[in-house]
Amino acid sequence: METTQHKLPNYMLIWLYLFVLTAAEVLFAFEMPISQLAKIVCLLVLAVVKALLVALFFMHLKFERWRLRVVFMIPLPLAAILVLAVITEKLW
Amino acid sequence: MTSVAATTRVPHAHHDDRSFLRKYIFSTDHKIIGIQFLFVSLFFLLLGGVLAMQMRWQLGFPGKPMPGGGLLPESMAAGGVILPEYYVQLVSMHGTFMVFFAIMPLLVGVYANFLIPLKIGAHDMAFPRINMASFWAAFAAGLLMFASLFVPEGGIRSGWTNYAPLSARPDLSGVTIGQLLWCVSIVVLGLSSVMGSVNYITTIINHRAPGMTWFRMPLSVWALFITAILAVLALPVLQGAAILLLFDQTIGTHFFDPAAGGQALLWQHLFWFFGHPEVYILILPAMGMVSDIVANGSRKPIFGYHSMVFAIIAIAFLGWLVWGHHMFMSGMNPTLGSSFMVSTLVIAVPSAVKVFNWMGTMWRGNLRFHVPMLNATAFVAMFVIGGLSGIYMAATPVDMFIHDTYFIVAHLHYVLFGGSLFALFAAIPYWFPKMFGRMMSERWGKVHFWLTFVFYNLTFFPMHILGNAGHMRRIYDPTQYDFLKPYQPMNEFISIAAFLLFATQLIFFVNFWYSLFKGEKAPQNPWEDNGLEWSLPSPAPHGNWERVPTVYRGPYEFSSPEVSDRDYLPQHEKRPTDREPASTTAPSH
Amino acid sequence: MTHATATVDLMRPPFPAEPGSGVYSNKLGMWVFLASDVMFFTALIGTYIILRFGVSQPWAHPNAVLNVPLTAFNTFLLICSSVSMVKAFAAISQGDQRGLKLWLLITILAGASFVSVQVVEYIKLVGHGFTPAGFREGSTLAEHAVSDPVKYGAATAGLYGSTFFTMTGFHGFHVTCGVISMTYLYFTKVLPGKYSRQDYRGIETIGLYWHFVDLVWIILFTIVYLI
Amino acid sequence: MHWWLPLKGSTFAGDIDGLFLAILIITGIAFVVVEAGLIWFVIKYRQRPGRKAFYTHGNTRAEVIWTTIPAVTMVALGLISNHYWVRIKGRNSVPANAYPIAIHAKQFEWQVTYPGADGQLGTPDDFTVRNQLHVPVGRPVVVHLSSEDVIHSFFVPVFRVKQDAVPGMDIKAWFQATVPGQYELGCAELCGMGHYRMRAQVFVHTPEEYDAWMKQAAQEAKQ
Ligand code: HEA
Ligand code: HEA
Ligand code: CUA
Ligand SMILES: [Cu+2]
Repeated sequence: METTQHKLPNYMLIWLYLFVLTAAEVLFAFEMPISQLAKIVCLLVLAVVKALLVALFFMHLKFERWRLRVVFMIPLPLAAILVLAVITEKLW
Repeated sequence: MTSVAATTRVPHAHHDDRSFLRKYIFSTDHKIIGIQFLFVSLFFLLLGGVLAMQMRWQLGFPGKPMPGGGLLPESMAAGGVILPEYYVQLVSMHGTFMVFFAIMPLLVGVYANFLIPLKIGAHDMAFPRINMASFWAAFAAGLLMFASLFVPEGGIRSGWTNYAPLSARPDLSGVTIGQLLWCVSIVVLGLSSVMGSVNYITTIINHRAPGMTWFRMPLSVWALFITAILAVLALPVLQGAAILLLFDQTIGTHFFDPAAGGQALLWQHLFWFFGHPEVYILILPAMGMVSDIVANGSRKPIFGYHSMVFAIIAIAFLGWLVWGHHMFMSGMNPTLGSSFMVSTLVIAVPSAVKVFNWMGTMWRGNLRFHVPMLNATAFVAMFVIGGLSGIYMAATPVDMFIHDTYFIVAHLHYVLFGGSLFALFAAIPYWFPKMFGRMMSERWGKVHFWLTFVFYNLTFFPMHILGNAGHMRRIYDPTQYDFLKPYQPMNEFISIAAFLLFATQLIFFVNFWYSLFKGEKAPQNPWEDNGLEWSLPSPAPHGNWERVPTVYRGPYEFSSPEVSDRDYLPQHEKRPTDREPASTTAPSH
Repeated sequence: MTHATATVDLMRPPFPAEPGSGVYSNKLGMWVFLASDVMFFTALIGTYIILRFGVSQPWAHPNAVLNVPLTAFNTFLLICSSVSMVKAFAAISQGDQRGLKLWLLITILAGASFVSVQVVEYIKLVGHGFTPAGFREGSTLAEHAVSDPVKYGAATAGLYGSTFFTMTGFHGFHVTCGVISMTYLYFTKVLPGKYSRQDYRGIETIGLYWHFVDLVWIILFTIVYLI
Repeated sequence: MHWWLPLKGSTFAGDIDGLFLAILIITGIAFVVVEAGLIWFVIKYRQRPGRKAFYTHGNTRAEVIWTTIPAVTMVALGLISNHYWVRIKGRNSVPANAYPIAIHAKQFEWQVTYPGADGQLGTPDDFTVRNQLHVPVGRPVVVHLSSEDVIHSFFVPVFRVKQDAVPGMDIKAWFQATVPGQYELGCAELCGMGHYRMRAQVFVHTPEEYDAWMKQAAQEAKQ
């Protein structure tokens, strides 16, 4: 196993992405002249992208077996069900 | 190659030279931890029963001084007569102790710990020290909850469900410290449960003996596995909710306080999002162990093993989608109510699969009615009643009438006592020999079973009728209502039956303690069962196996035509036709 | 994709694998715990979303009450600590003890700084009058809120304080736990050189926790400080 | 002491009791099948020397049958129940001509506000009575439930109506009484130590009686 640095993902590059995305978010939140809703959607998308970068590369989910990915994925629909169901409360 | 790695993990399997403290108190041995859980949770079961007796006295004989009530302080029982505030506390603490500190630790704490490694062929849990921490956290939580009975104002007074804003407002409920202790205790208990469940899940995935494939696992292990998944995902939600409730009382947050913009129903959503999976945490392990015992008692393979597994999974999964059925009348969006109704009704389907498969197992069997089998049969019979009464409540229009009446109380005792507790009355004597090396008395076990079965039904069945009359739950004095006055004789009847039921439990108590010290010495395999645990001496030694056995078949090969001299075929017994399993050790490279 | 295959090998290092899943127990256990922690944060974040969605009055503009640039810097710090953590992991997976020591130390320091900045932030906020119960009577914030109830979300300040402090507080608690465990590992395992190219399970496991805490913060920062 | 549901005092009562009966029949069949089967097996297959159990791992056909039958029954039951549910509690279920009454619950009493002569809430002729709910027979009534402090639950067994009163929420529940008489209203949600005595009287009047009572009560309330 004479693997060297380049066989691992380029962590510094991921770091750069994260940095840029965070900066973009902050600028976006305060400087962008768009509607509140559009802003929220964009910010959430950015946040999810960042979270995915961390999960996939830093936590190596991209390289793991499926059975391990499933462990992390099981709670997500449950969380969504809880929040969505309770929110519909307000919509009636 | 496989077992080498496995055996080297516990080098001193049978040379047990640990000090007393290491061996029995700060033990990391899964069996000792299971036994520790057993003693502590039986204590809380008894305590829950004592609280129930006081409730029953008040309900049957409102306004009459309770025998021994004079011993209670005036703030609880004035002149021996239970006060309303004490009654409400009794109900709440009875539910809390029974659910969180008796049944849950009995099923999960005791049997997940004791059975998982023994049944899958592991030396211990994956993380023995975390396992020990899990017990001590549960113990601390129990102490905190117990302590709340003795602080000024006593324990909680808002039901085991702690509906906010009542629970969040000491000025309205009349309890301060007790409520804080409840929250803290539940957070600690959640921690214990998560630590335990992480352990169970990892152990089952990673530490199965060679040949122990997923579909050769006993149903008890399957059920405990799925239960652990439920616990690991549900308890953190309760912890979160309890923390919010704690903050509402202490640091002035307003989560559940409508006066400041909070939402009263939010608590209910969080609680029941945990709460319904919780009730399946309280039944699935029972179902699993009953499956093992019914197959053993019937001397037949379990009927439809695979569908039993899928039914467990289906119940667990659907359990996440039904929490709103506790809130039909809460003012929740009625359209949401409709979807919760349908998902709730659908749970009857996997439950039906389980019930009919148990019956299929007994069909054309050769039934041996040892005490565990008697109780397991009663489990099936009683769980069905509780499950069927669930259907009435799932139908929203009917629930409009019976919600928060004794119909619910009847339902919950049929599933929790008729279900979970009967399963425990089956499991405790069944695995007693493997825990303590002695048998519990069969004769007294039978006496206990029959009396319990009769008094239990006399206590809880009439509650359905009270519910149909509109008798509200959690009321201190039913005779306040004119329409309930005619039912007072029935309340009295229930109370007397309940006292007899409690008295009957003393038989179990004595049998348990007596057998612990004086019981007949247990043979290695008293029930002629196939599970791996019976390949060990009774009691099972520290470290379990010197060398982990290899598994050649499923756990329910009773009356197999392969053997003629006896009607069981252990999982680890190699027959001439059996081949060595392909290595289950994942090659690391 | 040879690139990925080689990486996969690195992700499954040659420690004594457990029978079963092929994922060693510490790592599997940590993942299960993280799944559980997701549900814990679901309770807290879900509560925030539900309450905020439920109010009819305006919610405070985050940058009116909070110090967003400071927290943006803090976010950056936490992301850096995640990178240094993964560098520590990369180092030891190649047997580089010095790299491990260096990067882990950086991680610990960055984590500790994050907590310290958060403590300072809390102190300042409370000083301005922002508390878990809302705007403190007579404080600067309360006065502002009277003059500009929309910008300062005067009517919803109670919920804002409740949710803000609970969510960020519990995140901070997680970070603190992470820092403590890493420090413990640093002195008991890393400095004595107990990890090696053959076995660096502890580092990978604590790393997972640390990245998860970072991940949660990424979400929290967006929904609490920016929206 | 009745062994069955109480008097049917509202238009829902028939539907709900009918549904209850339907479920009783469905679950009754399931109950008999299971319990009788168990008893039969217990007797017939109890251990006898020299007998060996029938070795089988299951039977797919049987399993399909006992999965399908409950599944179909449950879906049907869900659809039927939902039909009634929508009529009773659905978003648009309150009849347009329903007579409004406001009930404010607090530890431990019911404050019932009547619309007065003009039949409308929120006007000066409204008046409030403690722990007495008077309704006219044969006319839909909608109660606007609110709560002062904690959650209470408005429960009139003879009407088969139950609805929580939640602080911070404004919840409507409606019913139409069918039998004149005097009944009881209880609190069905644990609301503190006085929960057990948070009761009120319900009077169902004929229209004439109701008007007469209304005049008199409005008078008394003014004084
Ligand atoms: C072990 C615990 C346990 C279990 C397993 C269940 C199982 C079920 N429960 Fe129960 N429940 C509780 C514990 C449990 N419950 C508790 C503690 C409460 C009260 C909480 C409180 O408020 O304090 C409660 C309350 C409760 C309510 C709320 C009532 C109210 O407050 O108004 C509802 C409503 O739908 C409900 C429904 C069900 C249903 C449909 C099932 C189903 O899973 C049952 C499925 C089983 C069967 C149906 C029987 C077997 C099937 C057959 C024999 C097949 C044939 C059947 C048909 C064709 C119908 N339960
Ligand atoms: C598993 C759970 C469980 C169990 C076993 C019981 C057991 C009993 N329960 Fe209870 N009950 C609940 C769970 C349980 N209950 C819950 C969740 C509620 C709702 C609370 C709420 O509304 O908030 C409730 C509510 C409740 C009420 C409603 C009160 C009200 O609404 O006002 C009543 C009333 O009669 C009651 C009675 C009883 C009785 C008479 C018993 C009897 O069966 C008790 C008999 C005695 C025992 C079972 C103890 C036996 C002890 C041993 C066997 C130990 C031996 C020890 C050693 C060997 C060391 N219970
Ligand atoms: Cu009001 Cu109970
Ligand atoms: Cu439920």
